[in-house]
Amino acid sequence: MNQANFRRLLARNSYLFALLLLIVVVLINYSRQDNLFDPSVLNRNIRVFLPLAILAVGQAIVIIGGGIDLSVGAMVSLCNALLVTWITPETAGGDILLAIGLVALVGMAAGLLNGIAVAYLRLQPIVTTYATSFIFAGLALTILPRPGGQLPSDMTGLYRRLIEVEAFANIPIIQDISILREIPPAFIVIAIILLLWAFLRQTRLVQYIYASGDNAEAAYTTGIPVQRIRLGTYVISGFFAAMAALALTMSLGSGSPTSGDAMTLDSIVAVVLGGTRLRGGQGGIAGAMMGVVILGVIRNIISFYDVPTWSQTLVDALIILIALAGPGFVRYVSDLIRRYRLQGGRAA
Amino acid sequence: MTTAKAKRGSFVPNFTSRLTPPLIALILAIVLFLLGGVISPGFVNANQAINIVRLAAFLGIIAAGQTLVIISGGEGIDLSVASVVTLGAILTFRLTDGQDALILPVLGLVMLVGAGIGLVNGLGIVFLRIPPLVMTLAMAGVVQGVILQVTRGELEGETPDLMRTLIAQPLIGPIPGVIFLWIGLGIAMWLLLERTPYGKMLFAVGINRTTAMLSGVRVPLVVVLTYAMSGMLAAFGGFVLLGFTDIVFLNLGGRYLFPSIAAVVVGGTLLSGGKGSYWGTMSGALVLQLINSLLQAQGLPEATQSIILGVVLLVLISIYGRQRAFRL
Amino acid sequence: DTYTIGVSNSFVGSEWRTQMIKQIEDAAAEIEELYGITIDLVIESTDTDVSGQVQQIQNLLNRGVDAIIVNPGDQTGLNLAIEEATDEGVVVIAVDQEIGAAGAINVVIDQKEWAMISAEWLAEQLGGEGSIVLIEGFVGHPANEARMAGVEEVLAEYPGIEVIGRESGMWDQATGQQVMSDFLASLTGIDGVWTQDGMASGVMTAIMDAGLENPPIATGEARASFLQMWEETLMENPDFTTIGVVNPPGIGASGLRVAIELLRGAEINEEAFSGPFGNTLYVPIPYSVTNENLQEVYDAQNIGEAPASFTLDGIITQEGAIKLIAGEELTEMDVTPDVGEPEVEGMDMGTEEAEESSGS
Amino acid sequence: MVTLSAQHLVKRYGGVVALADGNLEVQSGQVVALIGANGSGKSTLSKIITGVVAPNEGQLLLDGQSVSFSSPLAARQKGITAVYQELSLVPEMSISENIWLSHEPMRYGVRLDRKAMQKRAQELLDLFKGTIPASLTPTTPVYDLTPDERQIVEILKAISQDPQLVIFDEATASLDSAQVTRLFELIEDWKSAGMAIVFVSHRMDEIFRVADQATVLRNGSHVGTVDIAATSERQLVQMMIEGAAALEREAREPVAAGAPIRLDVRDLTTEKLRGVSFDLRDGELLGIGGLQGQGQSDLLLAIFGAIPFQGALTLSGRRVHFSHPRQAMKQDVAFVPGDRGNEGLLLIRSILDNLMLPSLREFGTPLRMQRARSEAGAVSDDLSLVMASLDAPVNSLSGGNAQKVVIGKWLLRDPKLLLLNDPTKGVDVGAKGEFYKLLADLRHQGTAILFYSSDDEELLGLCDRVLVMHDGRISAELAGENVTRENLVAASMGATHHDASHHKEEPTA
Ligand SMILES: Nc1ncnc2c1ncn2[C@@H]1O[C@H](COP(=O)(O)OP(=O)(O)OP(=O)(O)O)[C@@H](O)[C@H]1O
Ligand SMILES: Nc1ncnc2c1ncn2[C@@H]1O[C@H](COP(=O)(O)OP(=O)(O)OP(=O)(O)O)[C@@H](O)[C@H]1O
Ligand SMILES: [Mg+2]
Ligand SMILES: [Mg+2]
Repeated sequence: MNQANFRRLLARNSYLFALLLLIVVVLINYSRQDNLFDPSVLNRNIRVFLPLAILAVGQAIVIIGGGIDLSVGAMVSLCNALLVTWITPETAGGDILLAIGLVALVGMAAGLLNGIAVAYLRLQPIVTTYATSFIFAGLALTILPRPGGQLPSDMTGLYRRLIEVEAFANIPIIQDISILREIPPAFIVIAIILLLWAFLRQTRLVQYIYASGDNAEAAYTTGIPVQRIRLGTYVISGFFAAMAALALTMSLGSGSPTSGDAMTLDSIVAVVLGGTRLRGGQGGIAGAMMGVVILGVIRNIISFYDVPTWSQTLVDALIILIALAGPGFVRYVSDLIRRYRLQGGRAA
Repeated sequence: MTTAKAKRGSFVPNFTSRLTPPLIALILAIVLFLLGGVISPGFVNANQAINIVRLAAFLGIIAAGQTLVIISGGEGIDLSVASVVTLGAILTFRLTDGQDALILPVLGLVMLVGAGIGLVNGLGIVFLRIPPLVMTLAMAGVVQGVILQVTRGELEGETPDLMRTLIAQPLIGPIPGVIFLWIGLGIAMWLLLERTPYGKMLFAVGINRTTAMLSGVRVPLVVVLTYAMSGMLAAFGGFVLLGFTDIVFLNLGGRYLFPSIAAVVVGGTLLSGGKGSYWGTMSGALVLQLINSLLQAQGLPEATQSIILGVVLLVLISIYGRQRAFRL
Repeated sequence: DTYTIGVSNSFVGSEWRTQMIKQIEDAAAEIEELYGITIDLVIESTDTDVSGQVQQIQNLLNRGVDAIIVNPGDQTGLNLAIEEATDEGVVVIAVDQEIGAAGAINVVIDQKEWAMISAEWLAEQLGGEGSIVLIEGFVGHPANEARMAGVEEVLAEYPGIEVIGRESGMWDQATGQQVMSDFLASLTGIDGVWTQDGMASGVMTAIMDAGLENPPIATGEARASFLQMWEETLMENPDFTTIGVVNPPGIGASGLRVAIELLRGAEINEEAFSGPFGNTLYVPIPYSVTNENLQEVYDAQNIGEAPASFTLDGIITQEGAIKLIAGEELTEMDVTPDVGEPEVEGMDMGTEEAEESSGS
Repeated sequence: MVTLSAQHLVKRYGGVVALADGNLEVQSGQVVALIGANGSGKSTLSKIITGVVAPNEGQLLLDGQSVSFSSPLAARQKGITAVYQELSLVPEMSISENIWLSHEPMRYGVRLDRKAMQKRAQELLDLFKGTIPASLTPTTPVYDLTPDERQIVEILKAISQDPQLVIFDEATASLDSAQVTRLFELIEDWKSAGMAIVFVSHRMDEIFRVADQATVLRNGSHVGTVDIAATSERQLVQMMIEGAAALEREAREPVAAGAPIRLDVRDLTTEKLRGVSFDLRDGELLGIGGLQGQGQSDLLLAIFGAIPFQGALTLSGRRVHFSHPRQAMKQDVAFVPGDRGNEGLLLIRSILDNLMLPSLREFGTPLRMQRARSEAGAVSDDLSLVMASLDAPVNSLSGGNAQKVVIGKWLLRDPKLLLLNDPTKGVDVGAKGEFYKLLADLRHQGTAILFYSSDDEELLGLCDRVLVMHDGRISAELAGENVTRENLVAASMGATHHDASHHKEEPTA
């Protein structure tokens, strides 16, 4: 395959490698874990992946728009702290929604701060969001000095229990496919995000995010309000961080002032694994979500393949490294072959 | 010829008349120090000054390789420094096993190992086109994994006494050796960046790789070499840090990861590459250390310190870290 | 009989944790021999966050383990996952840190009591008078909070002691060293330092580097590297004094022993439970090292040759586990410094005090 | 009907006055050429009109009403668009996405109407049918396009929303003559449809072909506006350049008889080249012509070792196969790229650093800065480089002076074979004249020069021998009296000239 075609194929389907990789790791996992596709096991897995998956969506959007957000983890911590402070086991339904709405606003406000600093004060995204992460982490610690809090059990139950689709129970083929009868709620969230994205992808807003990330100068001279778009991507990221915090809080049922800190770098790795380049203007959120699942499944593999205790960290890192290197390796080899052919069999 | 001569003189005024970011950082460091004296009397004294420079020296030394990598551009960043610092210290600890005579040979070996890790980073980034951020992040995991695999958490060994004497303890007057070491490294880095072909090529590569290639620079070589050097300097940083802590632990370098990047940026080196200096990084390390010490001396709660640090960093980078405007 | 025991550890960047894992492995081998059973250890040990540890626990569940030994990385975040396990009849033992998950059993030392021992010692050394600084671990971390509560409780009884500085040393030696350096440079007249764990080595290094005429008295730790430094310092300066209270990594192995007894059908005496959530079995704090017994401990455990990262340990015997479950008082004989090792003479157990404070 | 009038516009960048007194008037159905030397302020004036740059003083009148555009979008909404000198395309997006960027047709007001976008993009592409490859479709991503194709997309983008006023800022710089001709036909159409057009170019012939009026800037100030029909080329040049530097050209000279062959190329093949063979003697200035993108750049890059190739290169009698420019440089080969900003210069580094870059190793370790400084000083004197000091950053230089640095950095190495890739693109008349003199000097010193130019006039005026390339092959070799405009154009279109049998016909392995 020549390079131009290869590049085009990748550009059109940036997540191609991620998809391939996802299938491979899932198969490897499945070969040792027969119950992997049981609805309840699937549910357990996917509900653990969901918070990071949501976070990675926001990260992907910022990265596509030409930025990067190192504060997402601290935002999750902050929103998690707020959620367990505002919602107690006694909180009533309406107040819960209000609290969630407020937390979404807090996330967006945090994103707004990042956005203003990056887009309007024109600060370098990496250091800016690194700096703001201290602010958010400090706020989280102020609000929730020590781990604690508890969500109402129907709220956590909502997140944890499979959704039984009664209507499907009698339809001949569907009733045999257990996963269609019993759907993990996290699946529905992912489906909604993907559908929403499929719609948004066709709007100007998202078109402009890609253009701004690809070539900001060109986008600006073409009449795109690049600064507003940039700002928007950070606000979106803040919103997704709040939603990730919601998922995390519902998943854990409680809060901790550092709950999201470790998610920042994971979210970036997931985005890259999903085929989005860090320079912006390309990629997508489906890939980022696949990246999250890949990272999670690697952990399963380590567990089910009985990797010796002292090798677990190494194996984990090596698999991730190999996964990251995959597309580059294929490209490198195809380049070599092309060079080799071109030089009439002489090595380059 | 005469014109060229006439122009030569303009170098010096050019250098000082403009307030370059490293200079701003240095002035800021001094102002912060004096401010410390105003806020908490007793903060300004020779002892404290030496202490702060000494603590900054460790960060500064660890950030040396980071400076090179960031200058090399292409989103260059090295997140593996922390793990390599730890590895460097563990290797020194284990291999010297307290013997002064082994310090130099082991240092050589440690730096070689660091260079090897950096080399792999460089190769992955250049030939497999893995973005530096994730390549070095994954490498950090691999190094950490190797440490665990090999040591199984049992860190045997001992620090040679000579290392503590030469690095952490007062060497000449009240000034500890690490400060001299840092100054020496500063001079070496200046020479490397400004007075060697490699340095000039590094800037060229950082600004524009096509131009560099078409001017005969072997871009992949320069980039790979830079990451190798970063690994080597990080391992050296681990060695020096061991002279300070005396013993090793699995998370020794962890706390230097993001500060090593922050020091570079606060020192005015562009994250986009092609522009920067090590003396900027040195000033940056001083500034960060001072902020840290100042906040500490106030006895503020952790959460407040964190918020203040974030705000101060934001203010700092907005002084000169700004990017070009679209509309001129 | 075969028991599959899962272990979940979410932090590997610490020697304490690696020693904990190793002791579990050794103890498993010993128990196998003792009872003629087979123990399948499934250890999950990588650096990860709460979600990652939830996944670890779920994977252990999916593999059908009989019991899970977990060192919780979060005080409340694992509760739902753990309750899911206990609902399925899996025995869950939380070690090192107390959690409130329904059905889980905590096998821990009393962290508050642990801190009180050294705080009390420091206060007495100072004669109840003077200025001290506190260097704590991660602010907000439950173990740290429990310890600081203990310190505050002790200090409340010594109005003559003034806290002139309090800072986090991030539970890491280099930060501890740096914080102490900063304190020494910016505060005058520090008479004492209360610190804990790995930070103690850093604090001691910082104090020695400062070369003060009247160095402050500082609490220490019970790790080989610290004891080595301590011994060397004593040779030059016989007046030097400090204290190291053992915080045993072998708590994981103790937890394993309890788990095996429960799997073999032992019934817990509800009276044995105490702690904030009423589900804690306190393992006695093994002992403290002071100038008095330093040499003894040093020789008995061959500290001179031990890896710097080796932490003095204390693991309950299988006998001890049975007693613990039955709510009987443990004696010195029930705690060993290492799996399969004989007891060290001079081990001064704080059993009674531990029981007292935990009973409240 | 629309009338735009710019009055006394001023733009300062710090101490630099980019535009001192910008005046321009244009109305529907009129083509006004905006001309001036490099750095005279043409692009600045254009960008103020389109809202990209904020003026410091002066005013814009649209149909007599004072307007001020706060962003390019605001100008667009008033029907003012431009083809910018630095293209404003988004590489990862397709041709149609680029064309419609910021005024996408929508369905139900929220969704992009991709069908309509592609259909209308195809209609626009058809305007240039025959001058661009048929393989270009609306879905082709822009990163796959050659410079001329990008330029055309940029033009289509500017006219896609039926503007009232379009500014073409050197929009023909990357186009070949067929494409220029097509553009001019289109401009005639647009003009008669009532569009107002501002046309910026350094090519005199184009101005005389297309413009009705010419507005001349010098040093940022308006010098005058004249009717093209009543003005001669010479008069225009005089207005542009103080002291009326003549548009002199070195006479063509044949290469000295018996000069040794410096470079012999046999069956050079790359992705774009399909077996190219020729030779080049010391002291010869060999031109390469043809339409854009026929493999000229590949030829130069391959010889220089910057791209992989297949075939036989003989340099001064020795077989060579460079796999990196460094190897070529060691054999005294030099390469001057066409795109100086992206390929030739380190914009934020000093002039000295730029000049030193290819010769770093000659100055040893540690670098002997004194020697470097004096050698660089000598070269900049030879080139009469206008600069503040050797330590000034290159981006403080005007276009012509910056181009001198690109050449100067190779003069430090005394090249024996000089490869030039369209080096005068966007260089003004005065600077071009100096550049031609420099080439003459070099060839008199015996340097062999391979010179690709997209400007036919230049080749005809300078070269004794011209290789015309078409579709990766040499379609004709013109020499002596055969070097005529007719032959050049014919060969560019692919007609094989009788002289063209020079290269071997055997197929490549
Ligand atoms: N980007 C820039 N930043 C700062 N100063 C600049 C910049 N570009 C140009 N200048 C300065 O503006 C001045 C005017 O430049 P201009 O291009 O008009 O010179 P010029 O004499 O026309 O050159 P040429 O002979 O190449 O046409 C020059 O002194 C140049 O150094
Ligand atoms: N962003 C900038 N900062 C500083 N100086 C600038 C900037 N842009 C342009 N200049 C300077 O302003 C002057 C006018 O530049 P402009 O680009 O308008 O010239 P031009 O007539 O379009 O030249 P050319 O024919 O080379 O395109 C030049 O001296 C240029 O170097
Ligand atoms: Mg000019
Ligand atoms: Mg221009």
